[in-house]
Amino acid sequence: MEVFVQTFVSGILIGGIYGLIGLGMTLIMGVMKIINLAHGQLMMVAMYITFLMFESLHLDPYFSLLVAMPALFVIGVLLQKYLLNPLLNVDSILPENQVLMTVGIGMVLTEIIRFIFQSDYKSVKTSYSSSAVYLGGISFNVPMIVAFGIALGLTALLFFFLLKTDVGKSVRATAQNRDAALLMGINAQWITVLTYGLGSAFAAAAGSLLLPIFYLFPDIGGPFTLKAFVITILGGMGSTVGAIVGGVVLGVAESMGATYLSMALKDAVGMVIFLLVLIFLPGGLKALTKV
Amino acid sequence: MKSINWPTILVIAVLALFPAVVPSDYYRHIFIIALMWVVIGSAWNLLAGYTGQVSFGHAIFFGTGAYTAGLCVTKLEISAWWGMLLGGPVALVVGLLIGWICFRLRGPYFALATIAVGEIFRLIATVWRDFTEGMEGILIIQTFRSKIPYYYLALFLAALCITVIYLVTRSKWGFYFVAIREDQDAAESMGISAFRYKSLSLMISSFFTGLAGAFYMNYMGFIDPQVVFSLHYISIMAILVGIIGGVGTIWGPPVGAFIMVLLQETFRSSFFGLLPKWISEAHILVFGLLVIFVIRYMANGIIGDWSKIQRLWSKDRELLSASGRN
Amino acid sequence: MLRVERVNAGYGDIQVLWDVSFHVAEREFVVLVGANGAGKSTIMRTISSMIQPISGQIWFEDQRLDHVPPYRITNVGISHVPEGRQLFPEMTVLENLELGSLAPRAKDHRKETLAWVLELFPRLRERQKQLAGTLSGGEQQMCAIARGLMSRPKMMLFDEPSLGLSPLLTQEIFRLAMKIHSEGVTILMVEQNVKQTLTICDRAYVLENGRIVLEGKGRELLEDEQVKQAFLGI
Amino acid sequence: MAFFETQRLTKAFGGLIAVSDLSFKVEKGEIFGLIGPNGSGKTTVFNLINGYYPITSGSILFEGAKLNGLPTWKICKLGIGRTFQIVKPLRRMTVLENVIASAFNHTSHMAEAREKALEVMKFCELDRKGDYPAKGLTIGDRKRLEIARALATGPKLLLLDETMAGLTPQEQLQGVELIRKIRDTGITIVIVEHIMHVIMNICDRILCINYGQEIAKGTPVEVANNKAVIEAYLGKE
Repeated sequence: MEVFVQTFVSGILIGGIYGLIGLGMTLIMGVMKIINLAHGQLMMVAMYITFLMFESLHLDPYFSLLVAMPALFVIGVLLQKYLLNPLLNVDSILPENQVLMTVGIGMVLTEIIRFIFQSDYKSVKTSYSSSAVYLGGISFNVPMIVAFGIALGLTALLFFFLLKTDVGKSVRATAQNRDAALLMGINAQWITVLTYGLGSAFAAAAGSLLLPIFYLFPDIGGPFTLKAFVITILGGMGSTVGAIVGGVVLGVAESMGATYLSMALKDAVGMVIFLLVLIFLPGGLKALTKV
Repeated sequence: MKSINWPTILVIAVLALFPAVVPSDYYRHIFIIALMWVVIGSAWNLLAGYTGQVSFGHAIFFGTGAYTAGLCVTKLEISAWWGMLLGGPVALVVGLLIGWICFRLRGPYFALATIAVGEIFRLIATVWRDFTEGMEGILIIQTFRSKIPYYYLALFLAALCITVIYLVTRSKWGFYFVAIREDQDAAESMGISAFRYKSLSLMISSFFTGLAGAFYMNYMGFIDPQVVFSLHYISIMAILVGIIGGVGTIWGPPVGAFIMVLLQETFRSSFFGLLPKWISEAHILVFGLLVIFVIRYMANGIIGDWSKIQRLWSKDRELLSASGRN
Repeated sequence: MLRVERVNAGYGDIQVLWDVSFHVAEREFVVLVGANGAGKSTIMRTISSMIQPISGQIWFEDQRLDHVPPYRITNVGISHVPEGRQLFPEMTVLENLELGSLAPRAKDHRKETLAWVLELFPRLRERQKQLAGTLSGGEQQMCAIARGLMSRPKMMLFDEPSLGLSPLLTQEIFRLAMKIHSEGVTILMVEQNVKQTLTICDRAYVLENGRIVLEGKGRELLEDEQVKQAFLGI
Repeated sequence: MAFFETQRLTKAFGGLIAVSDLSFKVEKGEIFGLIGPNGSGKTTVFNLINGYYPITSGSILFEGAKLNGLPTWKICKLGIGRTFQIVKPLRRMTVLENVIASAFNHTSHMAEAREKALEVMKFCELDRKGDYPAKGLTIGDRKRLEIARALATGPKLLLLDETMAGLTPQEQLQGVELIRKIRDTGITIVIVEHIMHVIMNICDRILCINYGQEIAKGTPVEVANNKAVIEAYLGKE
């Protein structure tokens, strides 16, 4: 029983960070109707920025959020503006060419990082990296708790933005009905640019938060891109609340898989759930709660 | 095939004579790999370019074919060459099953599902040690020392694959595939069962990809799940070969395959040793940049946008008004 | 106030409008009638810049509208209530209305406008917190009109506001349109409900195959044989 | 047994009832008009007949066989062809290729399909445009292509959805002629149309619906003089 609770708790904690990755992806999917196959790679870039800040300035990874998020926001904005948006006017045989473009972007990001930092594993050792607090026999890893807390805070901020500000409402409006949004005086093109920037910044936040827990290497992006859309499909595409639920579900599922199946099959658990949801529940887990 | 197609004959002649003219095993190896990619790229293109179903999971079929050949040795204790007979059909059956699951989904959702299935295959092949030997992979002893038999086998496979796909695209099936790609609803109302014909397209596609996988096992003598079931080295490479050459064309993927493999080799060898060593690390970077460039400026690939490229060379636009559809 | 001059427009490689010219004076109520596919909605979409005309000019007051990006149109003072309502289904009625007042010239007056609009549409006041997608057809149309009003337009474009509504609701919608008109808003409306709209409008244009074939006072057109023929084929 | 029949056909999208309790019969060889104001549910009826939407309740019978639940392509194979109001040309195929793809409905031989396609294209006066890519056609030719493609599947019943919308008067006349010609080959036609002088001219019988319900049925003259129809079209005063 104790093992179960322990597994469950660490699943939830990591799920909170996964939720951030999912939120970024959901925003992009909702507004642009594409899957962003560079999502994990953007996160990876943020991790390297955080790593660099730590190595050169000894900046704590959690403070590096303040650098990594804006940096990735800018990168995202540029990518959307100069590489993704222009494709809207291109007539190509495969309608998925924006998605294929994100594949190319992901490759380039990974390789540039490999060029600069080489393929070696890196990690950030902070004073609290392996410290834990105990509560009734269950251990809580400190960096995970801090990360979970920051993730919650950022999520709350995002919700405030989306629900209470005009720009945030415009983002939602554009996702729901692009034409009508234009008629309301919303510059939909600009909203897509902003959204990709925001989505990247959220991926960046997740990256910085994960750094004290994970090893870092250039190819870490790919698996996280997969996780990102597992989360979004689980949560029902374009649903922000769903992304958080999806993140937590994936976190718990992985953690359970690692404990009760094997470490190596941990990723397959996510994939299998993902496939089942994709096929049998096209609306995501959200469809279960809808009457 | 009424008129004699001189360029095609020329290409076949050059490729047939190549090992005789170029005595280097190194170059023969590069060409063998390129020919193998001709098969995979063309097979992917039948499903994606002609039928409109973008697969991110062709490694499933490649890996299945490769492991079929490998398991012939480790489990059945027969020659891996039996894999050349079994690899295609086994991959085809796998394709049928995957189609049955994934064709309920359209467009990007289909693409997503294929990534997921691909990853599941890779993980299973990694974890199920008793059956696949896991990460250690399967090692066999190659039959031939010389590259020449492999070369001609690869050339034969590439020619077979292109011919079959050429014939398919000019038959009822081909028309149905393109109709589904252009508008699935219209196709259904024309009496076309989208599900059935997508499955047929996937079956042909997975058959040839599996064949290529079986060839790879025989030629390389070693496989492991991280390579043959790889999302990046196989599935995405297949996509790159297709889109760089040009989807929905017969000659796009072959051209794409040679460009990709030659480019890869050029960089990997630091321009054959002419440039500093660090260049060799840039080959995937160059792929990525190339993809971005092609999607941005040549949405239909090198063959699909051939007329556009020609126009850049000669300003004589009027001569080239007819677009290069083949 | 609005002048459309020799506009040719269409979608992609298909031309829908041929040399369309008409005008709407300030405080006028003008109706465009015509069969399905005649190009009525295309005119509306061209005015609100959702489509760029192939040639021709559109003037609003002293400003050229063609080639102004669509998201600037509300700020000019034109509000387009599109065909099929086009609400934001997963947002509340209130949020839908707020999004109507994003343009800088409307933003500062959001509170007052909202009060005014909710007074005009008491039904929406009751449903403020409800998601727009869950409203009935009539309520959705009201919400769309109310959202259009939130930008404090000088001119409103109504595209088939009676689409799919029962006769009773249709009458309600027309009554509202007249009320809005009486508050000083210029109106250009596309409608299939010919009799009713021709009775309430000042002037009307008849559109056939993307060309304007007839123009006149509403009442006069109502008696016109050509109009009857266009709609009933007798 | 009627050639084609719907019995108490009903379709609900969520709470919205788009087609309600609609019953009508079409006799072999006639041109049957389905009219009604915008948004009255005509296209939905077509989408129900050719299996694009599942039926909520009621049934559809074609030559005595129930169509309920069959997939679209099977309904086409049974002999019901349709055109779309928003035309769906297979854009990157030529006109000829479009029609050939359709003509494969009853044959697997290239030569036969090609012959059938050429014949249909000649019938629809598209024969000189065979090599044009479908995406470059004018609206008039697109509508013709839509009809040619439906005809090439060899239908017994043809559903035409607003094939005249957006055409010039000249093109409309040609369209009317084409529809008559199709009927003369023995194909039964159900047509949805907004342009009244067209529908009044060519239909044998007309069904007028509004809010998905029948409001009048009869010959063109009867329907045109029906008070409910005039009200539905012109509104009440």
